[in-house]
Amino acid sequence: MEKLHFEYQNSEPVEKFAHVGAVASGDLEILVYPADGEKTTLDITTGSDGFGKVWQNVLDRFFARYPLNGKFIVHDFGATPGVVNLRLTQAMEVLKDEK
Amino acid sequence: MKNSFVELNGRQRAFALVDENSGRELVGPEYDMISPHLEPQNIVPESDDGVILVKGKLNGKDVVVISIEGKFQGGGIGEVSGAKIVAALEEALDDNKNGKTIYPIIILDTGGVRLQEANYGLLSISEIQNAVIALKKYVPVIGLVPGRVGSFGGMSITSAVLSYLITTQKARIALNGPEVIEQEAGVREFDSSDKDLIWDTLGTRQRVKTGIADELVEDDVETIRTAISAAIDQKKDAHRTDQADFYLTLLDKIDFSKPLTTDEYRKIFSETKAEKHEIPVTVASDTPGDKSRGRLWFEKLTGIKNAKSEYPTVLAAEVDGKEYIAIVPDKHNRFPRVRNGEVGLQEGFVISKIVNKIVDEDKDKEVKRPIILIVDVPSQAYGYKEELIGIHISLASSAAAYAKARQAGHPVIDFIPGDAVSGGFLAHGLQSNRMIALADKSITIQAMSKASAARITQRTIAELEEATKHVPAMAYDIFNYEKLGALYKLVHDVSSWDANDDAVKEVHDLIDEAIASTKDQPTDLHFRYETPIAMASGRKATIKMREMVDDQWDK
Amino acid sequence: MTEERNWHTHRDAKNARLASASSLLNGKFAKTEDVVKVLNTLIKPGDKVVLEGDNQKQASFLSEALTKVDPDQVHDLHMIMSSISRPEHLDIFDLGIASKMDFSFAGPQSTRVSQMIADGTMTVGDIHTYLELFGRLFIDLIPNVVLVAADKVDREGNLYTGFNTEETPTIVEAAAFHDGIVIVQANEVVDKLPRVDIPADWVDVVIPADKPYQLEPLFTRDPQAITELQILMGMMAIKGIYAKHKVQTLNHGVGFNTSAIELLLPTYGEQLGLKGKICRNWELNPTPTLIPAIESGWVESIHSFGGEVGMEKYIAARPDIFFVGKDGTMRSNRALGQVAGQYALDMFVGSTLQIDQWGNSSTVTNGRLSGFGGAPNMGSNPTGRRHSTPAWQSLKPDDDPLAKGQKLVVQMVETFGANKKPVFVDHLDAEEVRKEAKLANVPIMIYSEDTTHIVTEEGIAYLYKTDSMEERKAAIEAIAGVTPVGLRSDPKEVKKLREAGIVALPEDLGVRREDAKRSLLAAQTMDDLVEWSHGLYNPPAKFRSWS
Amino acid sequence: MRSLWLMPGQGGQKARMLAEVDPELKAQVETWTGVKLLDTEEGYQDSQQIQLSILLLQVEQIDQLQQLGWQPDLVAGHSLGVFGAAYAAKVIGKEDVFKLVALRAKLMQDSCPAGYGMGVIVGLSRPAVKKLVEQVHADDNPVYLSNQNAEMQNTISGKITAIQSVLELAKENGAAKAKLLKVPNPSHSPLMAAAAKKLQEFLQTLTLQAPECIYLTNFNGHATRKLQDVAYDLGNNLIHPVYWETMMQVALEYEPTVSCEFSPGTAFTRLLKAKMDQLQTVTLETMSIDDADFLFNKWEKK
Repeated sequence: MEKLHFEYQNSEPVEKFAHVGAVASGDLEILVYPADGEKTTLDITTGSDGFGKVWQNVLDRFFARYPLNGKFIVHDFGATPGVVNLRLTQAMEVLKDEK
Repeated sequence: MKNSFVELNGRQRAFALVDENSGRELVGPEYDMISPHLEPQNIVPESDDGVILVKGKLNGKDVVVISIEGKFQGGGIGEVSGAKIVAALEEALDDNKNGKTIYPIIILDTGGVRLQEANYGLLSISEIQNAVIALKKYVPVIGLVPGRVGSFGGMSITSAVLSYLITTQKARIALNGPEVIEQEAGVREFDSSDKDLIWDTLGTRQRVKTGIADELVEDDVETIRTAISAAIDQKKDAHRTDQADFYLTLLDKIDFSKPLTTDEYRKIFSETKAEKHEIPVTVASDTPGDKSRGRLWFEKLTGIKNAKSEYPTVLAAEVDGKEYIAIVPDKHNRFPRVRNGEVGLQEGFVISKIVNKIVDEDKDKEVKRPIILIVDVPSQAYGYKEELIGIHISLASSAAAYAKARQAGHPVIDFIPGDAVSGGFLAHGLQSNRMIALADKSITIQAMSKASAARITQRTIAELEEATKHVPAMAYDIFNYEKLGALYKLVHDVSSWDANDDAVKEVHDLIDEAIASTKDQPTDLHFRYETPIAMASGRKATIKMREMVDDQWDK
Repeated sequence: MTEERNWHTHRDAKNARLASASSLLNGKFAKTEDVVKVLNTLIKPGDKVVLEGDNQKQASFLSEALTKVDPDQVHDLHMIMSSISRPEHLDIFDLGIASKMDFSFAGPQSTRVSQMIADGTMTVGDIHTYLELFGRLFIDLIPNVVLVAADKVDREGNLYTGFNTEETPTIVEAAAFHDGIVIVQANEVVDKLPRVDIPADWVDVVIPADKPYQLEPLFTRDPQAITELQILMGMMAIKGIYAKHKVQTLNHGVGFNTSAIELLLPTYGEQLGLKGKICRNWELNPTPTLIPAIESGWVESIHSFGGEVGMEKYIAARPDIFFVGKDGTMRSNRALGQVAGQYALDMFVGSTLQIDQWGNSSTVTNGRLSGFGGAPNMGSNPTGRRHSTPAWQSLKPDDDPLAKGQKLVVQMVETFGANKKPVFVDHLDAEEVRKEAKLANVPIMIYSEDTTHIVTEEGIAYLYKTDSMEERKAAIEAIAGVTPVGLRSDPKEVKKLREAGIVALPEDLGVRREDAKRSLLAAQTMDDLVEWSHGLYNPPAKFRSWS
Repeated sequence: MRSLWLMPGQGGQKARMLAEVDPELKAQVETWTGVKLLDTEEGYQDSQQIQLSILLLQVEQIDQLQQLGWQPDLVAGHSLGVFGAAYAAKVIGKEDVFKLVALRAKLMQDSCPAGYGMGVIVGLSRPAVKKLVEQVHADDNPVYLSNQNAEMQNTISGKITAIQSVLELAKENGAAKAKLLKVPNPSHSPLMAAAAKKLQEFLQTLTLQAPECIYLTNFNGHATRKLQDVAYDLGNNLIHPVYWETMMQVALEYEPTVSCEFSPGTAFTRLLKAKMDQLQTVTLETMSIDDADFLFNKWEKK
């Protein structure tokens, strides 16, 4: 298990809570709250060690396309980058639906 | 086209059961109430700890759906998830007591105790069973075992105390999983790679034919809703833990030294008619029984020398107005899997008869007889026939009997001079309202042997032992167990194998003190949350969860 | 005046060989226990031998016997096999019985094939597509001996190959009409055949087999294993490709991605109102996951390369859809199926293990020389085709009066495969493999120029719309996730590509990722498929679900 | 039933693992090799103790299964495991195999210059690791790509300083794990050439038989029935990588239905099962010989 923390400067504020996914094998859950301060923060607990760089890449790519400014908590149970991206974009959809 | 229920995750399942737009989740993921015990063991937590509570309506009736997420840690019950279930059931109990009818529905998709929080899991499961039994006086408590994981371990014991059990053919129900039986009793007892054998034995198609589940329905959301609704409307109750005579009759017919196929068992089951069994009291004899800490203390506390019983593994006698009950080894028992003192098929049913009789006799008395459990149970019995017949019903029968006795006002007191492990402890010990234990290094108190726990959690024994150092709930000794706050007393100057006169007197005094402490106190299990240790550290997460469920229950 | 040339040396040689085996033969029939002797006698060193190893059906009795012939008598055979499927197909090289191989597919034996080529145990003629290999049986790889498998044979030697006919008639024809020897293993000898698939006249020797030929259910995919990512990709493909191009005629490769699509047609496809508008005529093995679409009325016809274990009864009951003989069993035919697959279809959809930065794809990875079978036939644009279907026409550039349409060739992949290995790579492993195995060509399965679309979990790249290799690369990068290729993607460039319709993300297609749930599949388990088939589909034992 | 027997190498040894081994056989091994087998934690700090004890465990299990009539169709040993594999395939006799391994262990100990060892890299492909090794390797700072344990798990062997440089690079290039192993030798690399040469000389003095089943070689991951290949593997696997991943791919192409992993450990079974879930598996680390016999009988009937 490894804990990772990332920060971003993003433009689109998150206005309510969203939750997607489950902590199942090969899957993850994402909790998104409105940002605490200026910055977008991500606190990730992952069961697969050594993938910090991959997380960074996935997040860079996601926020370049969807610059959500919020507070993210992620519990990851060995998801592939594809599944991580699926859950992130699903969270984005849930947030946009509710607007 | 069918709309599969099994495919849904725990949260979707909970919402699928309630009428559209009627559901409200309690203590949802936004509260991020993770288990405090997983991260220290390098395990990723989940924001709902694998249990989802949804209040809503089912065909217009108020229900609370408790859904266990089988995909998170195999649906294992830990401190937070367990407390969430108990809190919801107790809120429902209060509502029903106050005339507000609400029907609890439990979706079981669970491996039982979460091994990473083993002792919390055991405590929680006993508390769940207690609440279910109390609730059944008011409303049916319907269980649903939809499958993929199925229902295993301590939660299968819970399944047997529920009013009515609905299932699909995608589920299995058993006390011990095949891997655990293979680990404990060898591959020749139960080959965990033989899927045909496993599904023929534990699959629900077999289980509904042999009294372990009540109704097999198609895996379809609407079908399942209809079945649950009908069970509620018709107040269905299988009375699964009131079948001791039936099972004792059935067990009399089976030769435990011979093979038994699933077909043969179905036949025996269908042909069996309950015959009344009397359980004679334990008496003194000339020949000593097989040594154990449990037997030693039973004989010393009751004064019965070389105690002998018709059912050799269950010793029970009334002395000075107190009923003492112990489970002991019997090297030549006709059930090979209980010869070391394990709790098996017969033990639970026999105890349930003894306890129910006491409750019945004292029904109209002001002061109820105290029941003293002498706890020295190395585990439940691990065996193929045990699972085929449904050992969990036996364990549930004794657990239910103890719970009913306590709820009826009998002081139920544990004295723990020996091991207190897993299903054995749930059946004989965990329904007590006070626990007294000896501070002896020889005592093992856990949910599973290290070898099995390592296999199931896919860790090495060394990794497992490392984890036990940091997490009291994982530990195997009584000193760490004390840190959970559940004990009434840990006795430091008496050792397990030395029942000298002073020690016996001290224990007698402590038991009397414990009995006195129950006077005018609630008959539930809340004592465990209210000890100084529990409040300061041992059950902090439990208490927090209970507060949150209470806050959010009525809104 | 020179002596007149003998124009029938082949026939003479064949007759001589058969004569030398006459003591082992009773008419055309040899005894089961004499099989090794028969092969020892009829096969000569250096022969070109076709051993029937198909995709599914294996002449396993004959291949096992071939390992037992005497290498002093029978050696240096030149084997021609569409599929190297069984260990003994390679054991004969270890034993010195064979030395050269022409083949199409070696998936189940690809590691040993690589090793044998590297250490010289095997020399390779070529790694063919199916159609090349079948074609060359009639051009320059004309067999001396063919070893094939039949279900039933009658007393005269007529063969019934039924459901699993596959390429047996093609192989037999190449030998029978050019004086090769046709040796058949038969599961069963009967008085009367259900129908004649191959006439006795083409057959020289029949040997009853000790057990039925090996048959693998290669095209069965358990719906239980389909993931949400595959469902999302399927939704995108249906909306962004199938519907957009009005695809009528198609082939699906083997894989969970296409199984997901098959199971989404009756649900998601139905919601989109596409029934009757797409996916009507198929060239496809009878995959069980298509049952719900067939039962829901999506499918008009299916022609099949081969059979599929467990589908026999279902197909027999659906002669409107499948190619079924009067006897009630399907007739498959790989050669004709491949012709149809290459030439008669609007679209091929497949999957791969690697795609390079330019869009070439391959399933050959380090140490495993698998070959490709039929994918290169179906996954290539037959440039001679002049067709008027809407799908074909929709790929025609507007600015050229002489322009022609194109076949849709779609690759569907997740950006990361098993073991979290990137699927998008700068260079295919196949480039390295070419060097190691000293092959003439890099073993590319589908070339970039033929690939019109790539679908990943991120979106669709419409490669046919790109004007330059730079643009093509940028389109691939845009959907290649965080693979080394994808990381080069420039967000501004992605925006432009999306505006130009060269790249589409789910939101551009109106696909909600939240809807990508397993409950959207028309069947979620093998049992569901059985139910859809009204109990006619009988899944093979290894797909039995206990729940 | 087609069975694949797997013999693990060093790594899984633990104190008291010989507790149930036939004392007579153990005494005999001690006589043959002149090494007293301690079977303690301290004992297992010593390479000879480890190698002989693991071999002893495997040989006893092989004898027991073969006495019950079970024979392998394929054998595969990992590093030290090749000796058990060759014994199971009846290539080498009991006394000889122990003497050979005693010598191997001693040669490895003697050739053990300080500052050399092995490292493991998880999460990079073999070609990717190869590139990193090539970047670092120098005559005075040698490092080699060694064992291929799984597709994305490879070891490197050489001078510790060089290994550490490669491990650093690996982490920078996205390896999930890159760490030094507790191995005192640069095993499975050309740095072991001197030891291999002496081992080879000793092998020349032994009488060996062609294998009675298919033997998977460490040094190139091929399947063989030829004595010369097996003999080469026994003498020289120290200087070559163990191509375990390739060995397992090849083994699976022979379509085994049953695998049996000998003690110590169960790791290879897990890797194999992940590749082919239809495989029936036995692990003697967790099952008795009677259990194995029961399962083999059951599976053979099917």
